[in-house]
Amino acid sequence: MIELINNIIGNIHSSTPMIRWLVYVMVIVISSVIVLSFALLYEGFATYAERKVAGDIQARIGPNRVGPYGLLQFVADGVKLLLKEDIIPFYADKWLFIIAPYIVFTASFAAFVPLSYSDHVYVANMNVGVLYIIAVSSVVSMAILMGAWGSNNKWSLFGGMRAVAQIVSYEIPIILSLLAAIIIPSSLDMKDIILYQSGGLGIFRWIIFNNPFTLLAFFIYFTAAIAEVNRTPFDIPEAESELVAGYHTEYTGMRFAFFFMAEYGDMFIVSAIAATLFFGGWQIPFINGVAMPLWLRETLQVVVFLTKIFVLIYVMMWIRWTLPRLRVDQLMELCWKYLTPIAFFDLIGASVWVLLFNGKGVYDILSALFVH
Amino acid sequence: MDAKQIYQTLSEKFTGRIKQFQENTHPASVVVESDAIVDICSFLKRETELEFTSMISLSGVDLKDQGKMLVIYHLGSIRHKHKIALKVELDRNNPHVPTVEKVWPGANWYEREAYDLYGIVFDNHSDLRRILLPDDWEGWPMRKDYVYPKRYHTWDV
Amino acid sequence: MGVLEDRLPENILFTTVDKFLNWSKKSSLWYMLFATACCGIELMQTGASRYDLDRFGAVFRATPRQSDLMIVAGTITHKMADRVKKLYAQMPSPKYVIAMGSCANTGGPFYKDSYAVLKGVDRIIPVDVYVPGCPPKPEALIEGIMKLQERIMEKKTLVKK
Amino acid sequence: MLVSYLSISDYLILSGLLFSIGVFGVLTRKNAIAVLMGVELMLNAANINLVVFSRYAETGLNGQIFALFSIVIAAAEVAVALAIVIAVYKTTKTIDLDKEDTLKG
Amino acid sequence: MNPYALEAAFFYLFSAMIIGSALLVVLFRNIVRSAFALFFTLFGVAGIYVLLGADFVGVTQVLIYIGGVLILIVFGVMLTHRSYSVDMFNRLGTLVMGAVSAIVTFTIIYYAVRRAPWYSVGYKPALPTTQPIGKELLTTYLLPFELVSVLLVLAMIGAAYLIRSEVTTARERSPITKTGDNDSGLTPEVSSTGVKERGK
Amino acid sequence: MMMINFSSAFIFIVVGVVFVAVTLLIARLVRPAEPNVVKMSNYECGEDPIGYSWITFNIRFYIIALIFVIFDVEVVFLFPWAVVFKSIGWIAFWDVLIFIVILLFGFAYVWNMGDLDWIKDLGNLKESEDKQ
Amino acid sequence: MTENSKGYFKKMLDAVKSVFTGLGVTIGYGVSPGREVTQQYPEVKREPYDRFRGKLFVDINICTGCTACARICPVDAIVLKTVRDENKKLRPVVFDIDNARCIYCGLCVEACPVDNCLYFRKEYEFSSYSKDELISHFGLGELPQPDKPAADRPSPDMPAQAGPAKDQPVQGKTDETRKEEGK
Amino acid sequence: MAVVDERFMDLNMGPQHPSTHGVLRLLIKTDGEVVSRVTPYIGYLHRALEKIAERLTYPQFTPFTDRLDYLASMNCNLAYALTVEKLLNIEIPRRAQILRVIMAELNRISSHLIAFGSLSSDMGAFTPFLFGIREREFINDLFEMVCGARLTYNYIRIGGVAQDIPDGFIDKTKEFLDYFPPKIKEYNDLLSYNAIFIKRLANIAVISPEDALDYGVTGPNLRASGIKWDLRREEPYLMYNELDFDIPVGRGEMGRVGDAWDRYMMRIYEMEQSAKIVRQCIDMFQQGDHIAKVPKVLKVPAGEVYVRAENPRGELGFYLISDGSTKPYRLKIRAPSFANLSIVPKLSGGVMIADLVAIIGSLDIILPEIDR
Ligand code: SF4
Ligand code: SF4
Ligand code: SF4
Repeated sequence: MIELINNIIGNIHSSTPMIRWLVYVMVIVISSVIVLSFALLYEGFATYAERKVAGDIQARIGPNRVGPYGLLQFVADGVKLLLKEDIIPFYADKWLFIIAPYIVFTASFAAFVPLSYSDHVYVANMNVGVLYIIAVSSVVSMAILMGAWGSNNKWSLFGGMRAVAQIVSYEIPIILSLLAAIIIPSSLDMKDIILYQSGGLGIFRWIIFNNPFTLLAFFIYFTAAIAEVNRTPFDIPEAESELVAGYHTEYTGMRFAFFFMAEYGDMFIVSAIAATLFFGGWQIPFINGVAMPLWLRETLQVVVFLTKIFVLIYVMMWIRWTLPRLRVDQLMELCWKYLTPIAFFDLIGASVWVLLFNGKGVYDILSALFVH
Repeated sequence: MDAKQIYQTLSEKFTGRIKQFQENTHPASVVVESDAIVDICSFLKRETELEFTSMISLSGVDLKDQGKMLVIYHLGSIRHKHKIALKVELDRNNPHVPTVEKVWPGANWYEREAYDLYGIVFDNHSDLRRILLPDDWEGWPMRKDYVYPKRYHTWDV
Repeated sequence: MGVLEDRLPENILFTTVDKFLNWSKKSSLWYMLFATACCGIELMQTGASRYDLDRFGAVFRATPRQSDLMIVAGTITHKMADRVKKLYAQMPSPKYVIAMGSCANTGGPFYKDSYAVLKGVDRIIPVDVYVPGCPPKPEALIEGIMKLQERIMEKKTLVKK
Repeated sequence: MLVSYLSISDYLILSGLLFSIGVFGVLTRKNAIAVLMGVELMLNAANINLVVFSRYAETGLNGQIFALFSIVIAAAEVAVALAIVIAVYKTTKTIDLDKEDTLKG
Repeated sequence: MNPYALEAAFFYLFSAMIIGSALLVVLFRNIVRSAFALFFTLFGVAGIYVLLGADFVGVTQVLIYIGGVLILIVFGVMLTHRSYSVDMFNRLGTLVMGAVSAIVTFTIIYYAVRRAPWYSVGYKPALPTTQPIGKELLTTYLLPFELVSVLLVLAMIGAAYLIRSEVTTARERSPITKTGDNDSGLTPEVSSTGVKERGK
Repeated sequence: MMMINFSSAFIFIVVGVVFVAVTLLIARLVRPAEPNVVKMSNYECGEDPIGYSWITFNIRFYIIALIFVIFDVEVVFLFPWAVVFKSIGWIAFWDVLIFIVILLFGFAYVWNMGDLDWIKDLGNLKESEDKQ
Repeated sequence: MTENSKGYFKKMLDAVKSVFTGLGVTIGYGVSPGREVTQQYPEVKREPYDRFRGKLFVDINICTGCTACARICPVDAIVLKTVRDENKKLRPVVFDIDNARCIYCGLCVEACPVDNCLYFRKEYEFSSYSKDELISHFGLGELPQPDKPAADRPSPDMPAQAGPAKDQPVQGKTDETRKEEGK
Repeated sequence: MAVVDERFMDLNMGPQHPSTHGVLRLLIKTDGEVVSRVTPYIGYLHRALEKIAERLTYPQFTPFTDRLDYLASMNCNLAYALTVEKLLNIEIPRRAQILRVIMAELNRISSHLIAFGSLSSDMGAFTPFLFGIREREFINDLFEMVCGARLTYNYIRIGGVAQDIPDGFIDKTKEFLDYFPPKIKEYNDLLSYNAIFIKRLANIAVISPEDALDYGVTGPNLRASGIKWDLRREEPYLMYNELDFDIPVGRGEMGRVGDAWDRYMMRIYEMEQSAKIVRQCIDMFQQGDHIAKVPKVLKVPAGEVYVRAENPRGELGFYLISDGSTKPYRLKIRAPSFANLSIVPKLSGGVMIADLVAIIGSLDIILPEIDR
């Protein structure tokens, strides 16, 4: 869609630059609004899904009264939060307290930019896409610290400190495991990475199947990503049984909602990175090569991409409702003493593989073997 | 060892400081002098034949009609499986008894509770504060002549 | 006071809006994780698999800042009463209170002979719904919550009172 | 042909302004960490210069790479400087530069 | 309205952000707030980098400066923060001195910039920079590249050494000697029995 | 094109901020506001907070952040490497191997010195354990 | 801090294994949710068992006014006022049960000498907006009204009407009576 | 200017805190994450039960024992009944004894289920908690069938039990006994042997046998420390001496003897044993009265007794002084949790906040019993 409008801009190339730029800005604004509505819808739906999944796993039902199948639950929650009184504690640092939700939400939202939803549906093709996402989401830790410090509440401060320590620590294994994947397509551009994974029935050239090291890298990435978004078993920053509600203990109503939405937004982002880098992004399994009309292909691609993401999110929820949580020192230990060294060696291994087999994956090698 | 023997051991060791032996209670109880309680307790705990390793319970009792207060220590031994109760009689108007916290650390809270509810003061206690009731509560509620308060803070009781 | 709160004139549009707002309030009653005594166990059971309060969109929050509903489940002693008051105060409006069980209603078992128990939470905070029982069955609690929902629907949010 | 509204000097002035603010912070602050923040401002001003040159002058990417190295050095500097500050704080309970001779010397 | 106008607009926007927040950094009395104001300065600088076509540097700025160095600073502030030490500035004299020297510095820079004969190569199209930077790093700048590693390791070791002596646990200061153990690294084969016999 | 891409990022940021602001504005219109002293006080499980929460904080968090920053800087340098790695080949591999090995030396050092542990004086603990 | 490298990997493997065991349990529920556990309350109501102690009811017509129930009640939830009618029989003029105070212990039911006079119903959903509504009034009032079914006749203003009786009213347990009992 | 030691933070945990199991308040002196001292404040649920006992008659007090440890009301009823019966010196019919044992053991299971569940939710795993409650509902149903209440049973009375069991109770109990053991396996898979869970609990807050005795710790907590002490064996009441059951003792399976994991596991093992006992009791059933003849106005002979029984949480003792009237002169309740909690300050120097939660959870305290 965005590509489509890009085409239109191409067509009006002859028109004055001013109009071109106006149109271009308009396009981005519109697409950002579309992405925003999608993100909000997704975030709302994710909270509903979370409760449903929890319901399934816990042998109960979950929301089913509010609207059909409880589907309107998140609407009700959202509107209610809108109607809640807004409390800024008297002894809080008001500015920091107020700014924090802005940054948290915006950072999580801005990370949506370089995502590539299908061949032509994307907002922008950044050639530092992956790095951009990592950088933007690292801002979140700063914002959390602001909110936590600003609240002047001990639980918040604990939660904030823990959150920051956790988020920054786990960034290292995340980056390292992503690097193990990035050296294969040799690009940071999400679209390039996805295009690299085409072929092989739309499955076998996924980077995760490229070599054993990328497989391991995915598991490291996923573990660290769960920690990055503060979910069980790494939810110590908002550990209900220890820290009440963690860094957003003092936040009410809408301000709290932004923290909440950002959390689900981040889940989407980390899953999207995983889907892009390891699972072939919008590559449609099996029927990728089949000829079909453009619109159908695009739709399918979007659907496939989102499906991959939602499966990963489901796994995150599944894990959340299964495992107990780690203690803060164990969390650090896991990160620094297990994930980081392993990720380092994994990276070295992956690069050796790339050099030995000239960047070919297991599938390529095997098919080459069998063909000859 | 049954209670009788324990009583005999005790009265040999602490002649004159053991006041009375009550066999009809269950477990049998030995009434002792209040200032001897720490010695007796540590003896009971240390002595290998007795080995009262744990203090099961400590209760205060208000004998209003006799103008007395009682502190009752229920002791038990895991190894020998015997039990005994020690009783200390106190002056109701000025109940004082040394703490046995040093013997059984678990006594700490029991003594605080007895203090809280009966106003029995345990001398040398490390942290004698109210435990169950709020700090600004008035009176010793478990005493028989306690009058219920009418108002607390801003509301009616 | 919110700028629009209780300001709008009564007409079809605004009453519908109000209805919608009330609907959202009633459909998303997040209750505070606050249980003192035996009734708290039944409160837990209500939230658990068999009765599943989540069906009504009611989930628990640990902090009063994010809760709408305080279910006073259990005995409130004088020592606790100040804290209850404080917790209630720290909840953002609109907020509701359900007194669950005899203790919260009137002091229940401790009405007569206890010096330490508050004789009904309504002495310190306003109560919307009283749920009798000692402890009330989870069904009874759910019924109480549904009663509260009915009451929320009758209220006015933006329309002039 | 469109003419850029911005010239290299605009960027340089921005960096100069940032630099002078940094100077002000370094000179006036009593708190060691606040001084450090002033230094960070100055470093950032310098980095802007580097990147500007790589854009406007015939230096290729060298400016950017220098900026990268400068960021690295800043990170190392902050890490060590803060460690010193904290170590001093833990022993003297103050990081007030007026009272603290160890930090001055 | 043209791309350059857009660039100019962004430039002024980011400049305003940088200068405004930098002023806050040096003027806030509350050092925690200063540290948080630095966030916006650094962010603005990252914006400027991107504007100048240095996308990799810009992103690095965000990642390292905001996501790393700034957090370090904030932690440092929190570690040395005393709730009652509010007065952060020197006496008025110093303040005036500082202001004067800042203004003098700026004036010098300003005139230097204005006077200098910038023979600009003009506006170069911005190209992806990550690959070239990588190539450069591994060829021309190989030695500095390796030195970076050495430098960082040294910095890490040094900093860790400096504060290590300060790390004590609460147990040393704890009024209560404790009997329990808390498992940290010392676990005697905790999970070696991981999934052994269930129940009884 | 690059600037265009980043300007879209910028527009996203603006839209995000505007969205938050607008939502809060709408909320301000409809939400009640009944502040009182107790409500504005800080939550601490129903008690009055004791002391100040803005106190100096534990140094362990600083060490974590410190090590992180160093690693962060290092891995950022790996990104340009990663994208040219395949084209340069073995030389790039050895270059970076040295780079990483130096880093790992530092890492081994901090690990060995116990900077990665949360609680460090395990010495006493060991003794007490041996005694039992 | 030298880790035994074998232990290092073994620990990791065991941890991963146990985590997957746990995940196996939950995915079992995840794919086939045991939803039948949940009773969808307002629609599905499980009938309480026969002995369920719900709301208290009095068949006031067969109540002898013996006050046994009021005396045994540990919380004084029953307020009972009786007068002697013309046949010298005790007549419960006021019989209020405060459901907000009752602890549903069943002592009164057991104490009642008349079969099926005081009994628990299986009713438990009677929450209300006001505490007064939770008091059920069963008293017969001053005038005999034998034609009306008395069981759950609402008579909210009954206590007010129950003016001074001819005979000395036998009151539900008060502090004084309590003292007598306990000596 | 008050100079405080700023290295330490005073933190209130509770009275309203998700993991203090009611209204316990812990004042924590902490240095960041590490706790240096914990001071429990109790009494927020002090309901003056001992005073109430002095103002009510003996039978009237039975319902109040329900409120003592409401998770094990039957056991509390039982201990109280045993106490009064000891003074009354009456013989309890055999059928009543069997019924009492069945109820006591069923209630032990349901109480341990809550212990299991709340510890798991303290550790951040919410699902096992709901599973525990799900099984508990089954027992609640059984109890509702017998006595008409789900939590406050008032079933075991002085002289016997209130009513004979209704038809169908035996079948339903058998059904439960078949249903339950597989669930224990599920708990073990899900939680007990989970590596994270073990890591959180093993070697945490080790109670040495000496400490346990010094502080009067009883019940599963004492047994976890390696002392085989169960009043059902040591001072058999009812017909426990005829029954065949094991007394699990802490063996330090995952760490040291008497650590939190051992304490947790005691409950799992005891649930199995209780199920075994119930099964035996059902086989032993015989016809007979359900209650001995007890006079309507109960006058208890003057005397003093201390009677104790093994409650799910340890030794529940009633010290009763009777002056021969219808009301107790003094009834002292020796609550197991009171002693169990008093060891917390000793256990928690130098642990982390998250461990504190584990300690409280693994001790399985219950507040109404502590505060009375
Ligand atoms: S009402 Fe009954 S069940 Fe509820 S808390 Fe009070 S005594 Fe317990
Ligand atoms: S059930 Fe119990 S509390 Fe209720 S009225 Fe009867 S005796 Fe009183
Ligand atoms: S005990 Fe029965 S008969 Fe007697 S007054 Fe009560 S209800 Fe009536």
